Amino acid sequence: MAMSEASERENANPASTASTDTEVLPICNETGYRAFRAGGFVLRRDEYFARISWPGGTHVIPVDAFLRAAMRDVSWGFFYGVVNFDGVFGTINHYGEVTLFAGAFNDAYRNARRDYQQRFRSDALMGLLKDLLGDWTNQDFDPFAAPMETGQPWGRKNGNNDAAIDRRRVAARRMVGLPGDAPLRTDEAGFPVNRQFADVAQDVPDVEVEPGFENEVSAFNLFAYLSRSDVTWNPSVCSVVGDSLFCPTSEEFVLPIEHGNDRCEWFLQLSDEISWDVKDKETGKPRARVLARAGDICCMPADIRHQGYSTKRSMLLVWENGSPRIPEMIANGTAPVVPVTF
Amino acid sequence: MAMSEASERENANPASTASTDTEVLPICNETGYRAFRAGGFVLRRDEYFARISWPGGTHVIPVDAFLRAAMRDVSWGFFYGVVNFDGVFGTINHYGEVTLFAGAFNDAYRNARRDYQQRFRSDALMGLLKDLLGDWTNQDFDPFAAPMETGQPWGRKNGNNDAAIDRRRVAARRMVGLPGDAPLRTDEAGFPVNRQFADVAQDVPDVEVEPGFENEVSAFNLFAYLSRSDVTWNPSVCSVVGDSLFCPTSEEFVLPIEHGNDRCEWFLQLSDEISWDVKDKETGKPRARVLARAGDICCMPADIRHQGYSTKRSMLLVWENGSPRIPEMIANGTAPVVPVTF
Amino acid sequence: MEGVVTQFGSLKDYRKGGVEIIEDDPRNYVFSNVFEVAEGAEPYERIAVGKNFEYVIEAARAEGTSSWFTCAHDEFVLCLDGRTEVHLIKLDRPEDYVDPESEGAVRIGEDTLPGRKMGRISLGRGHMAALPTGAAYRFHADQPGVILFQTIEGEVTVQKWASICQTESV
Amino acid sequence: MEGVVTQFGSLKDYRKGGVEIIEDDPRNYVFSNVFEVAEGAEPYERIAVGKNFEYVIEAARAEGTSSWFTCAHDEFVLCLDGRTEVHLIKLDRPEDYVDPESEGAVRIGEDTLPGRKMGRISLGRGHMAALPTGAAYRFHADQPGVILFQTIEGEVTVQKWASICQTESV
Ligand SMILES: [Fe+3]
Ligand SMILES: [Fe+3]
Repeated sequence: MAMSEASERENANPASTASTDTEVLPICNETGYRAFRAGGFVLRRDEYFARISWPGGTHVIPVDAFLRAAMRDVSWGFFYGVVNFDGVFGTINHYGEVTLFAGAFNDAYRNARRDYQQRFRSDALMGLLKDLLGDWTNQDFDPFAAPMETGQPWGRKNGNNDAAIDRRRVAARRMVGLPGDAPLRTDEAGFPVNRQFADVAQDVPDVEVEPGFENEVSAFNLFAYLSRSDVTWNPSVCSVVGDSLFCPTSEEFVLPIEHGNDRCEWFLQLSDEISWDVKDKETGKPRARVLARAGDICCMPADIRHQGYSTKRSMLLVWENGSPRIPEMIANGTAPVVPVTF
Repeated sequence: MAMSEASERENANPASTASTDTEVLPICNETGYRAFRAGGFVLRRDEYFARISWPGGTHVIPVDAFLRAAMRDVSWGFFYGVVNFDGVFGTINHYGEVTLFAGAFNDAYRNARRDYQQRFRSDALMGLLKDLLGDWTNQDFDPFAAPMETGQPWGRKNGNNDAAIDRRRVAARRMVGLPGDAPLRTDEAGFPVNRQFADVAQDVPDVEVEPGFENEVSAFNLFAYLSRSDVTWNPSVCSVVGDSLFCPTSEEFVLPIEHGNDRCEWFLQLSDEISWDVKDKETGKPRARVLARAGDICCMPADIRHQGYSTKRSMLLVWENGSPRIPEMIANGTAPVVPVTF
Repeated sequence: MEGVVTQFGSLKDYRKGGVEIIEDDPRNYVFSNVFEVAEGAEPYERIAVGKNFEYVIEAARAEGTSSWFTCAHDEFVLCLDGRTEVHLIKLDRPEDYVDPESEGAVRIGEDTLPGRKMGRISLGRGHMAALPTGAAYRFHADQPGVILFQTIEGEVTVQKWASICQTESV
Repeated sequence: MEGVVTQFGSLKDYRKGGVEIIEDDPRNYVFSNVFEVAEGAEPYERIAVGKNFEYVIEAARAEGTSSWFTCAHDEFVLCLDGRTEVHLIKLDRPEDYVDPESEGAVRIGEDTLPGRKMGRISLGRGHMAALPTGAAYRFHADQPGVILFQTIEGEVTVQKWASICQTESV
């Protein structure tokens, strides 16, 4: 559920011949919001809903859910695989290009040939979605926050919250806290301990370093680091072994998307518990429900979509393999659906 | 989308031998909420979610959605047909008895034989759901209100809002405003004009009555009456011709349930507009999307489920046939799926 | 709320929605628009726009003075556009005009009826009036308007579904 | 928030969840619990609990003093229970102990190693330390604890999926 640095780099693919036909449309007098067009898709918001239309179809998503989903899609650089905003609308990452779709992962739309999709250069669509998020997010709403931590997104245009939506996701190159690498989180840096992690120990590892090994001997309190996360459902890289990325995150309420995996994705529950709804990636049919408690580790297969529910804010270690050869394997169908058979 | 007086009467069926095995469980120390049991189903709430379990399965629903759905189910006396709280959980009305189900209208659950259902006497389940609503609704939350009109439902137990959930649905016997029948709505009676209908004319029909015809010659301003509705998605009977019930209602945001029709149900859009998602009743597969603007009239067939979206608070006339012979026809399969063929 | 505008339709200003199909037949939704129906109707032609077993909703164009109607059961009329007067007479012998066991309204071919005046109602937009059992009623509208009947299918009910309802996906 | 309790697991106190099947095979989820795995493990037996191509997450029971390990690439260790000391030595000639092209940790059968002391880290619950390329490392825990390795599959990696993973729906 995290992205690799590699995929971020691949978002800018100057050789791509995919569409760059995106457009910021005028402000609606009644609501104060702009509309946005990407090829045949037009996106509008009103007081309660995002309204999406394309040649032959329309769709409505409550705007709180839409903004939370769009925020992740942007923050993750379109992410691995499929980001279902809901059962109808979403994006597919092709690593440098991205497909915007309606009904592509919905049996009924596909069987009736009512699904619609268009492929864009990632940088073009990313620019449009960032403009959209900036325009559609009012001053009281933080799409990264849990519902008990933010105001409501409803109503007519009412200010902006650029500080919330422009948060930079930190990615460690080797490990958080190493000299020159991603910094620790502190009160001073604007990362207070979250209310739901008030009891998490803030002690630091006892490190004795011999002179000359300051860049090698290093440790940090990962749980304290996660207790200071100011966002939910937004993995960030904390330690790196080759393409093996530990991407822990803090989770509260509902994962704002149904993530359609294109590869195996591992979850190690570090604290508290999350329930996962697992549905078939292609059809959306329920397949399983996973309850993960502290210490549980499991894999999401490559042919499912998943959505998580966490009442108590919890710490989840998302473990990804960011190898650039995996998109090729996915493309030619040789990527495994499950990581281990036994 | 409304209920008949008949079905309300039928909710008390002393001859029923269906289960009355319901139980109010103790208060959870951590959250302050009670749990509730109906046969094999156990329902718990926490800070964010309603958590439902049954032999062989569990399910999670965000508690705002759950309370809004439960409120309609209770207010409508289990209603006509199927009340889907979401794609998994809900109730089926058998008029005197009611089935609580998980997965019964979900292809994947049924095909895997993971669906579960139990049948109760309506009065027993109604009592339990009323207790549940009373316990789970905090003081700031009104499950009948639109999101911009109410506080949030989240968090631990925090007071009650019995005034909101005990609102009595008014049903006219002949017509609103006739002497002795359902009264008009006024400021004094606690029904101010809703903010979203501030521009609706409050004029009254000019009525000249000859002496002796005071009980016959009568008219009222239906639009003004609806502009003073203090609830959303809650039809109430305004005029009656035999079993023909005009059940207008004011709608804002999202219909909190997917209503699975057991008979044809007509919608006349009186003001503004509503988008309807229409899915197959049995499988949940999308079938159509209906956009209804002022003056549009259409029928929801008997084999679908529908959910509506209204940005601007709108006036919808739900037209029902409350004939007691229809449940029989449904039971023996002779009720028509569409009301007119042409 | 500042600047709130509630959109009611009218003969002169309505915007019809419609059924967008994923996998279905638009006919299943019997979708029409009462203003469009009234626009193309003769004055006081009572065209069914909704039907549920024997019960119907009829839409009519109110324009000029109608003939008298009566009915063996209650009916209700809702004004959706314009201003319509309702004149009510308590018939001395309603059974001379309508079978007491019958359903639906009947049109009376006479201009003057034996009975007592019950009253007169002037309906504006959104106003609803009772048309009680045993009364005769007729309408007058100076300007074209739209009224709707809650009643039962009868001899005055015009059904022309194929010409008023949506048959293709929008 | 008043009375908030963050639930971390431990050897002595963990509650395992599981996979509830609608239509699937529980094996697809490779579901285990690291405390349960460590509970049944020999001290410092490095049991794979996650595998993604060549990469693994290994769980180990920290108890007493381990042998020395080294590795031709970075590894990281995360302490999930108890308190574990990490001792680090910069090997004079790491290639004597591990093929520089190889993957995964190797266990060293010697107690005293030629090299310079780099440092010592005492890890509590939730603490993560780097195990840098070219270093030898070993652990000591007075009381049983649980540690986790982010590494690559190698000769020390124990795979016994069938005995640690859920195979039936809960
Ligand atoms: Fe994911
Ligand atoms: Fe309905």
